[in-house]
Amino acid sequence: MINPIALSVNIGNLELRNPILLASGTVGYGYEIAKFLDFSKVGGIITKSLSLKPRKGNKPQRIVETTAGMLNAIGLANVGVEEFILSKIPFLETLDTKIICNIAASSIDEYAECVRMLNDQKVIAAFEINISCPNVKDGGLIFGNDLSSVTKITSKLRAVTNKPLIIKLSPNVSNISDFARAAKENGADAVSAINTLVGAAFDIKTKKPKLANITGGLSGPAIKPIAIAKIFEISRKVDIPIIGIGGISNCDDLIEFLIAGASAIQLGTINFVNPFSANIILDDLNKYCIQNKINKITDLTASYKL
Amino acid sequence: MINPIALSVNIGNLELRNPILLASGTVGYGYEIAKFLDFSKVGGIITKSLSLKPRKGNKPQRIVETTAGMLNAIGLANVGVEEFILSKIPFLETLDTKIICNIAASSIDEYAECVRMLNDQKVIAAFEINISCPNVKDGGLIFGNDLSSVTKITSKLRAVTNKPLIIKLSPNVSNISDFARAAKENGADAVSAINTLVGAAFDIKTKKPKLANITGGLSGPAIKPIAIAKIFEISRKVDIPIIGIGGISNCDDLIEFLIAGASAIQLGTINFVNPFSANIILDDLNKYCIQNKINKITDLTASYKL
Amino acid sequence: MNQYFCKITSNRFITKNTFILECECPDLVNIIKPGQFCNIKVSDNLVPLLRRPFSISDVQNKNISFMISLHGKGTEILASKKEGEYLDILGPLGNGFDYTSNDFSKAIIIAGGIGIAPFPYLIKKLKVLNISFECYLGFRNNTEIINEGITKYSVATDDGSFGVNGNIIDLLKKELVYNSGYKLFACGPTPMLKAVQKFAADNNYNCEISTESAMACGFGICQGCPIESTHQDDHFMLVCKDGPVFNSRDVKL
Amino acid sequence: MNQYFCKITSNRFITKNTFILECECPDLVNIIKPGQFCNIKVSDNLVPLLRRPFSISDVQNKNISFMISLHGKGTEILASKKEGEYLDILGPLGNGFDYTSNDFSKAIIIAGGIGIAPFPYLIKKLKVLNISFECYLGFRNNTEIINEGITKYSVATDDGSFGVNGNIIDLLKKELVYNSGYKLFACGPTPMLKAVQKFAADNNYNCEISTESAMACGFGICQGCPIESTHQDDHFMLVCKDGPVFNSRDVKL
Ligand SMILES: Cc1cc2nc3c(=O)[nH]c(=O)nc-3n(C[C@H](O)[C@H](O)[C@H](O)COP(=O)(O)OP(=O)(O)OC[C@H]3O[C@@H](n4cnc5c(N)ncnc54)[C@H](O)[C@@H]3O)c2cc1C
Ligand SMILES: Cc1cc2nc3c(=O)[nH]c(=O)nc-3n(C[C@H](O)[C@H](O)[C@H](O)COP(=O)(O)OP(=O)(O)OC[C@H]3O[C@@H](n4cnc5c(N)ncnc54)[C@H](O)[C@@H]3O)c2cc1C
Ligand SMILES: Cc1cc2nc3c(=O)[nH]c(=O)nc-3n(C[C@H](O)[C@H](O)[C@H](O)COP(=O)(O)O)c2cc1C
Ligand SMILES: Cc1cc2nc3c(=O)[nH]c(=O)nc-3n(C[C@H](O)[C@H](O)[C@H](O)COP(=O)(O)O)c2cc1C
Ligand code: FES
Ligand code: FES
Repeated sequence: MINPIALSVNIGNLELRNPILLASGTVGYGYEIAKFLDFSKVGGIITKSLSLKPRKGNKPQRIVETTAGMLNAIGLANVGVEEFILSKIPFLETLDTKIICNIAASSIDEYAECVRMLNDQKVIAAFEINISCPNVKDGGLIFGNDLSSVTKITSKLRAVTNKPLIIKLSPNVSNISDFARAAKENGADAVSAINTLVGAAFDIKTKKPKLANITGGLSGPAIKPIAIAKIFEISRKVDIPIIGIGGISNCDDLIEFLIAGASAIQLGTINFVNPFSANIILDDLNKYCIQNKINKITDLTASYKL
Repeated sequence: MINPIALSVNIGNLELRNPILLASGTVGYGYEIAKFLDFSKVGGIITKSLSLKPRKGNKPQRIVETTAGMLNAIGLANVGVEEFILSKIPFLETLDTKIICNIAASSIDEYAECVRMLNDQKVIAAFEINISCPNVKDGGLIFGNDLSSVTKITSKLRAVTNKPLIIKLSPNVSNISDFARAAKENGADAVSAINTLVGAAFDIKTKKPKLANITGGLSGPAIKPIAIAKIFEISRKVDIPIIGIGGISNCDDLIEFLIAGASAIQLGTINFVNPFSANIILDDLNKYCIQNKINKITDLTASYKL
Repeated sequence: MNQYFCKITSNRFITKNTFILECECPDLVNIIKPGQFCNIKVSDNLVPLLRRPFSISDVQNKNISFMISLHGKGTEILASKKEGEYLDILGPLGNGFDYTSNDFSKAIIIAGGIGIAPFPYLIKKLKVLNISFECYLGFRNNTEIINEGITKYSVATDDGSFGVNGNIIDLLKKELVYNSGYKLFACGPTPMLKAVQKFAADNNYNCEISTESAMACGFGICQGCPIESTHQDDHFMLVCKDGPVFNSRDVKL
Repeated sequence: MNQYFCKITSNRFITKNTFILECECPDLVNIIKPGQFCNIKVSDNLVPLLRRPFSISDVQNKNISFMISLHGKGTEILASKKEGEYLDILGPLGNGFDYTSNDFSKAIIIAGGIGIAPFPYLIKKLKVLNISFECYLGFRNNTEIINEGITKYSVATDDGSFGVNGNIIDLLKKELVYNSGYKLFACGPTPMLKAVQKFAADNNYNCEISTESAMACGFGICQGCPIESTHQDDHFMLVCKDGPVFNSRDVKL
């Protein structure tokens, strides 16, 4: 027996029918995956990071498999805000799930401009701000690892939109909770964590980096313990809703993220391996809640016993 | 045909017969592993982190397996410097390999005191300074993530010893090369990288952390791409010998670390899985060098082609 | 695209390094096209994590088959699969060859090494449509020759141990009788495809090439498989979605 | 300690969740002692990464066997192993039971669930030495009862579906005739060992318990398996090296 009410979660004003979201960069603009995934069972999707102008992205090779993970250096290939509004929004409006729009930019003004241009789009339920992309020189990580940038970006964007504002944090820092606090104090409704960790791989035959960009972002099951530690750190130190990301591949992982402090989670790399994961995990989550007599999924958030 | 000369590497004054070392905390004080590993084929071993006084270490549970990795929170359980000199040094003197003594302390003075007490021990070929243990509250990581501490510790220890001084860096920072530079500028002969990444895991049945210490250090194949990126970053930015560590499980991994910038490497977690790894990898390295007509293993260091 | 759990009906080596993995997939046989591929999870372990892409090689009754060359860990695991085990497949993926357009008089099939994988199925379809064809195959040496499901072929080997001594272009130059109405269909390693691309351009052939790229998803959501377009400079095309088959005029290799 | 690659000679389930995995290891049969264990790499994949510790359960001719209860991924993989496959084993590890000291008149074997694993081999050795013994076994219910290699036993089940209704202590209190010269040998889950420890202390029995701990290396280099000593407060003992068998007086559970 499925009880949808028990699974809904609120992130600021953002009401999600269940805590399972699809992570930015692993669901495109929803089009391909909509052909087979039942979106009515998905909490929401976060669209591929958008920049003001279209970006071509990095040359191949953009991805490398690693042990229980992968490196990517896509380089924020995206259609740009204008084309997004023109050609992607109409399709997104047809989807029966919450649409969260992820923005990545190379300057604080560009972030603000993107949000301003997109703010009127009804279908956009929230903004997720990518300040932590490790794969482009001129954007993202330089902000994500710098506390004052996070402060500035958050407060500037808060002034531009009333929609829920989610800051996506970089794990490549010593104390992620400082960044979560900066986000909170400057008006963010939630943080999402973690983005990928900087990694690299070399081909021992050619001695060349396996990625054209040399370094890339590490994702997948390999990074899960790191994500759990980061989320737990934020949960202990800062009172802000956390959207957990990093290596989730099944329902047990999801539960572990909620226990560690997350209010909702995002599936990333696993969408490539099993594009039906979101639906499967929801079924398992329903079973788990029935078996464990969980009435409200929100009861699990930060339910760790120390 | 084995040509031992081709495999030797120098780290400052420290001459190693080959680049394969066994990492601190994964070889104890050499005793157990000496029973079956042929040390005459090992470049050196780094003894378990020593503190001035003995430490009992953390309560169980101290280790958890993760996907392609493990978390540990041993809590620097060790016999203390005095007992080490009394009961461990005599055995270490019988071993046919270089002994590198790893020190972890809770204050800069304690680091200095440890090194001072151990400095006369002939069998100690070098010191490795652990400023990056994530598993005790009062030592290690608080230094490892703070640039000025690294500066102070290195310069203070440089004044105390003429033996090769290796600073073991924390990966839990945004820019590891800043720390390598601080080590170099204050007289370190080399850096080793990386120590473990902070991670955690929760038991979804009990909702308790799986480790008594809550968080632990993530090691094993899962972290290899992160280690490679950190080593590459140091190699590009700072001119100091690097001892590479992190997820190495076979000879190909070793080669990749050398290409990325390492002069030597340490085997950690893999010693638990296959305690004969150091010997097996050396055999494979010999084969690799013959097949690829490598005359000097040092030619591989930082041989990346960008 | 859908996910299928297919029972393996046979798995056999045809050369030292190449095997044919056949499985039951009644749903796919009717919809999959020559040149399309499937993305296979080689085991339910998290290592290797990603699926592995393989061209559909042939279709017989309810069965589809893959022709696979040993490469690394993933293909090794696939080689060890036994009859009766199950395969986790996503497919059909990609576009496939354009062989039904009736704008050519003969299909010239050009394959390098394991690049012959997609052609048994293409040939089967060509036969059904009564389209004539000729095959030109290049291998490193005579131990690597694969001709499973291939007819009307000429062979070149790099070391001359079988057929023409030389590469595939040498073979084409030597044996292909020019006719501007022919259409080329090529698959093989990228350096070979580059050479075929140039050969086609030089001789003004209509030519389709099946390209390869590292892939994560295989269906267009990860942007992991870019390929440069000759027409648009502002974005990459995707091998998995816009390809893997491209007209050789349309891509920069 | 050494590493052995042992050919599996049989693998069979004895209850729904328990199986006996037997393999050929002529080198180990002569040196391994009851209560010692081996650390097994369940597959050559990096997941699961760590070895899994299992007590030696029995020794027959050139073969050693393990009695294994399904727990998680690692034991599941072991359960799927087939005759003829190879097992990567490190052993012998740990100390083993002290049953040769001639200071007791009867061995009282106490096992909870899969805790019976080490006892078939101990019993075999006791028989050789003509030492008498009695076994007290506790299980959750009658479907989980294991008696492979065990003789002279009484059973308790938590739900009373077989034997005495209650736990192992209830069984001991009911059926064990007191004799201060008896020595207890116990293995099972930690709560049970705690109860046995108290039972032994209350009744002044000499008692050895085989303890469990998470382990990485299994031979003393990782410090991953601490156990609190009752005598020294300044350091932990190690289950893998100082144990897994301890006198129940010596450890805090
Ligand atoms: C559309 C398409 C169709 C293909 N069809 C066939 C076929 O029919 N028969 C066949 O034998 N091979 C085919 N390949 C190549 C095949 O996918 C690789 O040989 C295989 O993925 C290697 O996996 P591995 O684990 O054995 O090698 P590893 O080297 O261990 O793989 C490591 C990673 O690199 C990727 N990789 C390695 N080589 C290639 C490659 N050549 N192309 C793409 N990714 C690669 C793997 O997918 C994996 O992610 C095809 C590739 C593509 C893109
Ligand atoms: C000295 C010793 C002897 C043992 N003898 C036996 C035996 O003869 N028969 C038997 O069935 N079991 C025995 N066990 C327990 C057995 O090791 C675990 O059941 C097994 O490791 C579980 O692995 P898994 O992958 O199936 O479970 P998972 O839960 O997936 O394992 C995850 C991790 O936890 C560890 N772990 C889980 N449970 C235990 C446990 N109870 N003890 C130690 N580590 C654990 C695993 O080793 C692994 O590292 C023994 C344990 C020890 C320490
Ligand atoms: C191929 C790929 C592309 C990604 N692109 C983006 C992106 O555009 N914006 C972003 O914020 N995160 C991006 N990410 C990061 C994911 O959203 C997620 O934070 C990360 O992969 C960790 O989750 P996982 O381990 O479940 O994949 C990308 C990840 C991958 C693997
Ligand atoms: C169980 C365990 C204990 C460790 N103890 C220490 C230690 O005492 N001092 C230290 O500097 N590093 C210690 N380390 C870190 C290792 O030396 C090494 O830096 C890390 O494990 C990464 O390498 P690996 O992935 O090859 O294991 C320990 C690691 C493990 C797994
Ligand atoms: S492989 Fe993911 S987009 Fe092509
Ligand atoms: S398991 Fe490593 S010391 Fe005991």
